[in-house]
Amino acid sequence: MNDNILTPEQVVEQFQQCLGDGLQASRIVKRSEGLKSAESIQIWLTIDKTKIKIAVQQLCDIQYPHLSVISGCDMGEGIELLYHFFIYYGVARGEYSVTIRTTLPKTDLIIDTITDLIPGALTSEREKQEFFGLQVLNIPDSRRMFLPDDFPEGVYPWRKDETGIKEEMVKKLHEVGKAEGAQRRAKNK
Amino acid sequence: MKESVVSAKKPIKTVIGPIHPALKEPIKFIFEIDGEKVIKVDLAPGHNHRGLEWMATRRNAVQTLYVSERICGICSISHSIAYCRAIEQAADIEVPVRADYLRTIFAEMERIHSHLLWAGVAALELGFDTLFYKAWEVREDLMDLLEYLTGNRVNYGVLQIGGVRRDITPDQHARINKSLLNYTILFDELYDMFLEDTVLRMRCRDTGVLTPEDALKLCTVGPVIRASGIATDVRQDFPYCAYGDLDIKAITPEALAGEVHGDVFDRIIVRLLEVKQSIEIIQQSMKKMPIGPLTNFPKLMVLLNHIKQAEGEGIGRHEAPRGEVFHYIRLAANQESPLVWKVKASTYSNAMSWVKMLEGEQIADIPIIVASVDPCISCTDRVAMVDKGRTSIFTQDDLRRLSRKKTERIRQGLK
Amino acid sequence: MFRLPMVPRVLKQLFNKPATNPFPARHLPKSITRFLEKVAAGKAELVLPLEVPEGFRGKIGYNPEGCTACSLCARVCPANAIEVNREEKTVTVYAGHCIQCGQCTEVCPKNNLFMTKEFLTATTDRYSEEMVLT
Amino acid sequence: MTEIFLKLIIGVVSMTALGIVGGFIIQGVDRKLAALMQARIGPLLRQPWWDFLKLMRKENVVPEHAVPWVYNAAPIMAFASVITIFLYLPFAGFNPLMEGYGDLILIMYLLAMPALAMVFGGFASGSPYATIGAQREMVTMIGYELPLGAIVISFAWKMAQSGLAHPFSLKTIAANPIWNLVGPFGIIGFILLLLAMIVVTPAELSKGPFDAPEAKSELAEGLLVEYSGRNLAMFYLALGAKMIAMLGLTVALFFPYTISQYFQVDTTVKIVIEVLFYIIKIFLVMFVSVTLMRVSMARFRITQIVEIYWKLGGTMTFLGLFLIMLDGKL
Amino acid sequence: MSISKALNKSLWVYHVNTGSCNGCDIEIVAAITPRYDPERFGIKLVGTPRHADVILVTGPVTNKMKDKLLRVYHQTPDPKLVMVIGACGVSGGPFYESYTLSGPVDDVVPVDVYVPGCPPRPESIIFGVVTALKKLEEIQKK
Repeated sequence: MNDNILTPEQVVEQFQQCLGDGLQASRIVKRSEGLKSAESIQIWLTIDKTKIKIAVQQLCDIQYPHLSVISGCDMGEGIELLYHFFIYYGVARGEYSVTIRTTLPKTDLIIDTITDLIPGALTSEREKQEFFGLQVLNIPDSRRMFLPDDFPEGVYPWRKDETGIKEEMVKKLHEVGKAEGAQRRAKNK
Repeated sequence: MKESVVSAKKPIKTVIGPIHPALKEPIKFIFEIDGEKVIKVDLAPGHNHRGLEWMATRRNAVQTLYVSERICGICSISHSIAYCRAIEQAADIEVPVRADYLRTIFAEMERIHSHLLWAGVAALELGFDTLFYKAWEVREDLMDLLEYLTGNRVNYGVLQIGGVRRDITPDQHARINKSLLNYTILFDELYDMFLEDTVLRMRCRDTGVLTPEDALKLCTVGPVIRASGIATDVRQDFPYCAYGDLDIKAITPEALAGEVHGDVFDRIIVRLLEVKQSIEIIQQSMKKMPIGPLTNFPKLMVLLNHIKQAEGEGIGRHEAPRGEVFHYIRLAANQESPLVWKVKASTYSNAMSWVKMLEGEQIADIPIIVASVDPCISCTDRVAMVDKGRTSIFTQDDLRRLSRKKTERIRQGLK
Repeated sequence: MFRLPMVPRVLKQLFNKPATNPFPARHLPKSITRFLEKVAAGKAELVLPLEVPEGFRGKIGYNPEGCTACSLCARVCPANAIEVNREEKTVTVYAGHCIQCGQCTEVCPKNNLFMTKEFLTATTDRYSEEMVLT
Repeated sequence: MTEIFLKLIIGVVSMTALGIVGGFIIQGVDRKLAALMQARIGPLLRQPWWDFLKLMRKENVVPEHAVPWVYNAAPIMAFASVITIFLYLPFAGFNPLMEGYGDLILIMYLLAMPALAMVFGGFASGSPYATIGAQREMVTMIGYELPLGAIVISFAWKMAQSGLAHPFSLKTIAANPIWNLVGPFGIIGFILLLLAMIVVTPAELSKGPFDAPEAKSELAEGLLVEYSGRNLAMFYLALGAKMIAMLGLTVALFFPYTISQYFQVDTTVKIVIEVLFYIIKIFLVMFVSVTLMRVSMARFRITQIVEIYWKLGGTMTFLGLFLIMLDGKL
Repeated sequence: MSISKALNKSLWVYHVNTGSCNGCDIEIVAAITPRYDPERFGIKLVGTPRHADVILVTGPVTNKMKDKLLRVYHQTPDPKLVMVIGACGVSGGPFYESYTLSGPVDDVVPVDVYVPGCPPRPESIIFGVVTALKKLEEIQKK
């Protein structure tokens, strides 16, 4: 952990240095809420998927980050993964949100694990595996987490293409018994 | 004789859950047990999946707001605050200052009720019914206050994207102040009952220890990581709503005992001190709250159209009673429902720390250790969806038919 | 030192009044049916539940008069509890589906939908007359 | 010989009735008092009776993995052994029915029987919770037998030392209140023993804070997890009767006083007074050692239970015994 | 004395959460606290279905919990009652369509009493029990 606290621009610069071309885009958002208008800082980085480990290592060098979650989005031709990190926690108003975005093309849904650097990422990575159908390389535990073992293979709930949820799998709870109920009411009248 | 069989080399496997009196919610633990000692722990969540994140992609933002409230009935405000903030950021909606303060007040009230609830449940796990009743008596008073202010005891429904739905009128102040004063007294009593009781201390000290290093590595949040001595709190680190004005300090057990064990007892201390802190926050916000509108979008349909047009992404965080909740939302133009909604509940982050806490402990301590995290399985499990293979559907239908028949038979018998 | 702060408290409580609100009766009456009949006839007294505050969101209420079936309520309903009947210019509200958020009562331009204070709604048929409002 | 058989038959019948009725009343009072202490109204006094009736009419399920005959025999064994204790216990100033045929040692063994029956039933039900519960029950028994044994030995020693015949007989103990026999050191010693007895009682009755074998929030009712219907009802009966037996033992050992000799009334009234006095004694002991204990403490861990009984209970009883012996020397 | 008369006086309750949001579960726990104290009716929360007379079900029944609910239903000795607490168990509530759910509860096990509300107040749950008792008495009369 470094004692001197970097400005958001310096953080981006450090990533620029270690990733080179791998850093595809960066954006710093400052938003404020409440009366005192304290600004909260969000750093959004878009990187190449092969550089994910270097990026996380870089983040660890700045301060061991808190990983909130890995979220994802099916963008049609590829799946976008977002790693939501936070650094400089424990200091009043000092925290930066660092979101690392990377796109996996649907033809090549493989990404390196970051569990060797951050063991707590395991839950999130297992979840992404079962919900997006991607493959995390070297994951220490690749069992299903939330879905049961007999969930059909090749169906990934968060995908928006043909591997997503099909309409016939959806149960409409609010329709159950409605017609019979109406008949009962009519009879009582 | 039987005992020696059990404590022989091969440990027995015990499954706790998904339905177990100690767990108010369904989650499954698979333990390997040697005598009374836990050797290995495996976690099988997922019994509570309702597929909320998928539902949101088929509904509009206002409908999803109420679903977000029902991710968890205890953190009902927490999730909707995080959800609203995410969507406000994505659609660039300004929130009036008064609404920010009101959100803060409701959120802190929820923290008090949640911590008291937890204290009661912890006492129940320890087989201490009287303390459970006592803690819930105090809580019941708060539930009355929340019902008075919001119209419901659990799912308050006071939040709206871009503001709040209900105001705290000046004539309600007297009642709130009276109740808050009452809590300060009752709190001292509870404090005495929890922290001075020798038996309770015997059970909780050095039980379920989590070191700060492990806490960081496993991404734990909320009272769990604070009890391990790391002073992180979203309200302090990344202020939002009115918290920026209120100078919040994260609470660690050092504040009371001067030392950190990272055990169950420390988690009790942190939560009890947070109740006191929350009372102070509410009192402060009541004083500082400015006059102003409740929302910038009084017409709901205008709001819905605004969200439909908007494009962008946003993250919303909130320090829920159990720790950080995190919502990520991406909106696409000309689409009523969000493209993606990702929810991260506090227990989702804390679940992995269970394994570390439970290993090497005794069976008797399982419930209190599990409860010490203040688990909220419905939060964690909200995502996945389950479908059964075709063959088993038939057998289940058969089962159901059989059970119906049986009930009919009994009813006949009753007559 | 062995301390049990609970002991003096419970001993004191032994002589205090219990905190229980004895709804609907202090102990179970011999026959619930007869008890309820007696209450209806005014012969027995039902202990009321604790008063609900102003603005409590109880069971939903619907007044079909003047309803234009504008479907705003159905659009915001998070529980799909409202069905719009376009021809009859009414809506059907399923009180068993309703999650009492009160959103529909706020968007209704004519105030045909409202939240009542009723909350003792337990029933043996979830599609009975009382549970489906038209 | 016929006299004994007659006595036995009448005794068994009357004692069974007494055990059942008394067990219901004492459980009702216990529940009501606990509720009042917890700021609740609580159940009616006859609630245990309703519970029992309902359980008797419910379906009696024998689980698939159970050993049926052990599983079904356990509750009967538990109840029968409790009733046997009654035959050897002095009640309200009356001598034990089977006096001369059994002593304190026998009672000690009989008291262990219901617990053992529950252990057998627990193992036989084949559920992992019940198995863990049964193990815990055995550990708890090992724990509390030490102080209980020490208490019994102290009494017998004192009786023998005072030169009384049949030092182990409850009749002797009941006839010679222990507090009259000893000096100041001995009184302190017996107070220690009384405290130990109060701590042993809840474990003997599987009540909190020593209810680890049945812990609801840990083991889903533990030993009794698979029991239902009639079998469960029998266990409830046995537990209720055992409560009376255990409290009766405490009263017989420590408070065998009678008061009727202070009243100038005829025999029937004397008996009524005596019985009332006895009931009051029983309820007082119950209030302190069962109700108050269970509402004001959190459940102990199983290791802590053993520790408490061996370290705390052991020290207390042996210190008590030592003081009594010291008292005898002075 | 008929069987169900004794049943009326002593209902032991077992609680199953089949994927609810916790709101109802908390209100059920709140309903056993001193303010409501159902023990005065002989109602008590038990830890195993074997001891139960009433099963309280909350939640819209996820597929994973469906088998477990059925198992609990079969483990409970007869006669028994099933009560559904909360809108999502009654009809799905806000979770009205999903492919992870196989509810509502009455599609899985037969239900005797519905207590709608999101969540129902503790008094409402007690009133639900009263409704159940009324139903029992009607059955006994026939």
